[in-house]
Amino acid sequence: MAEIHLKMDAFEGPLDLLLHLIQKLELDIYDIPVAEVTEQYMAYIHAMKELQLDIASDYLVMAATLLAIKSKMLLPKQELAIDEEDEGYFETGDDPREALVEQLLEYRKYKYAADELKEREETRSQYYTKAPADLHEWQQNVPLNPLQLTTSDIFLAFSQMLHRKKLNQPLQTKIALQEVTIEEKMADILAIIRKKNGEKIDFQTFFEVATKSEMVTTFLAVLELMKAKSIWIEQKEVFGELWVYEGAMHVVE
Amino acid sequence: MNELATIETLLFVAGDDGLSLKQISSVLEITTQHAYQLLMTLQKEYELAQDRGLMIMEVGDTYQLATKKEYAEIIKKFAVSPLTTSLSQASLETLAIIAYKQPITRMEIDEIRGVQTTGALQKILMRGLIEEKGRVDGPGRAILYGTTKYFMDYFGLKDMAELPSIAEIELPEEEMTSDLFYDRFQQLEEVEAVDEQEEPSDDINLFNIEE
Amino acid sequence: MNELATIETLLFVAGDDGLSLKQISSVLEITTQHAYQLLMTLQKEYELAQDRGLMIMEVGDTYQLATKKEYAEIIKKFAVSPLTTSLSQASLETLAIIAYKQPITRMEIDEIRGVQTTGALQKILMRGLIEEKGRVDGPGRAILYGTTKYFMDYFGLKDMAELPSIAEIELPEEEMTSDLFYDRFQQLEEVEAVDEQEEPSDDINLFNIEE
Repeated sequence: MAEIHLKMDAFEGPLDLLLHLIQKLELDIYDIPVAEVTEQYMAYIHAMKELQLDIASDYLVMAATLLAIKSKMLLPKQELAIDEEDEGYFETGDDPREALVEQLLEYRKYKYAADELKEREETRSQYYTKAPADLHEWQQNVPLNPLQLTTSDIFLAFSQMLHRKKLNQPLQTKIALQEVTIEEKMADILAIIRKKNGEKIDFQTFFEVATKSEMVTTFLAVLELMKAKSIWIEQKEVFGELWVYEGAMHVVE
Repeated sequence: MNELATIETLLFVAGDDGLSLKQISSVLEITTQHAYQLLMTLQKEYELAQDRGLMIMEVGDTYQLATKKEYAEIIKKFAVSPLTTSLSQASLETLAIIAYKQPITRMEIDEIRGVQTTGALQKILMRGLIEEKGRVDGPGRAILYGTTKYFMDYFGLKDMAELPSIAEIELPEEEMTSDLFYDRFQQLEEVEAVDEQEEPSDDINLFNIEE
Repeated sequence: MNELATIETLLFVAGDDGLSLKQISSVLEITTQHAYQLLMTLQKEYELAQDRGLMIMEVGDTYQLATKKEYAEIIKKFAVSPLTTSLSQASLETLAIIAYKQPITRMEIDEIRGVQTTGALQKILMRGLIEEKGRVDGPGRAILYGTTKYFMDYFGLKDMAELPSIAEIELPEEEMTSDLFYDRFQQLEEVEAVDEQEEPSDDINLFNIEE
């Protein structure tokens, strides 16, 4: 099932899906009932799963975020220093939803702008233009204007070209670097662990990878999985073996 | 030789490269003000003449000849519009973000959209709607993207200030989005229904409803 | 909608391909006789109107829009105007490579620039800055390019050695790439180091390593 590669093309990503849910449920974007939205969001993800769609990792990351916010909101509030001017539940900085709401509002702006562009695209396509005429014939031996170019322009062009080439090179290594994203790595690691049916795995096994960048990615993926409480790691003694287990994090030492 | 006719021929020759006031003034050896006046006179003539199908369109700081809108239908019967392959939602969103936030890196775009943008970015780069505008100083030296002149032509913009203000939509605009979401949802449900009927289990490639 | 204007737009869109009477009659759903009459009316209108620079030209059994003969001189002027013919970055780079590495083939230029060069080469040939300097011996017999006497005169050079030296900025290929990997490595470590400082322990938002 994991092999099926298909995006949830109906939505442009988790933010789009969330906006849709907020709209559908007629919720206040500034005061999102996280429990409700999370439930709906997960229901949607499950529905996609039933359809055997490979759910893009971005959607899973958002699911984790929603769950994290939800659990934070369930925690008993410590002595809240409620600002008198602040009418909200919490001090603004304390609302675990704040970052998400901001992200949604920001994304919604560009979604609106994209709609505007779409309209303009349609309007513009009503006007037909023509390609420039071929003036080649006329352009034999066009002299340069005095001072249009100097030898420094020639030198500069050469050095700029070298510079550009140098900059373009990392682009290639960069693509290689992006071959494995943290999200993909997280999925890989989880898949390996799940196959073990609860048995522990040597931490090292994940690091038998080709490149340093992939190693870094793997390490970050492990950290993310711990953060998401999908795995936990045990080390019995200092410098001892690290063992990876599936499930919520226990004491890591 | 007539000045208006001259401008017409130059517009015709320049095609969708467009013609700037500076070019007109240098070729005709007149001031840019005069060039502008002539251009406006010609524009008005086109507009008023019933038996003319052409018009003058302003894109960026250049002018180009185009067919009048009311002839779009009939031309469509004959020619394929160069702009027929309309952009996907992902491409439009990416373009919108770049248009407002340029210069901007791919990572910043991803952050706003909440998804990876690589494919869409490549597409609009290939179509010449955006271009590299240098690199970020500092580690990584990520590529900065910005819109091109063709972007303005593609969306029929005289200048970038013509883009709608997005500051205003900080406030919820329910009606605006609701239709769209509803449409989207409808589409989805339709597709899902189709999927259930036609695709028993593994091949599920029906989801590209937008392309 | 006006029949003459329609024909004008169709001619405009058809461009150099031209438009046949049959095409006009089928798009407008009229007889070919009627199409012919309309075309002749339009032709006459163009001819008589002083402030029109366009005309209808018959080529084989098709008709196409063209500029009137009396405007040929001004178009020529436009064609060679510095605003129309300014040298692009690609042209400048190509010229620079030829200046420093002559005699050189187009393939070699492409290799150095890392992109195809065809159009740019044409442009600087047309400006008289470079010329063919014979052919490579052996299969393919590729053309070798070099700078012209006009190039020397224009830049006031007695000798090509008078060009600013590129010895210092030019590194051998391997050195350049290894340098590059080193840069990447450094970047990566820098990012890690920064992150380690700024993020004490639990927040693990290290996702930005790529930028």
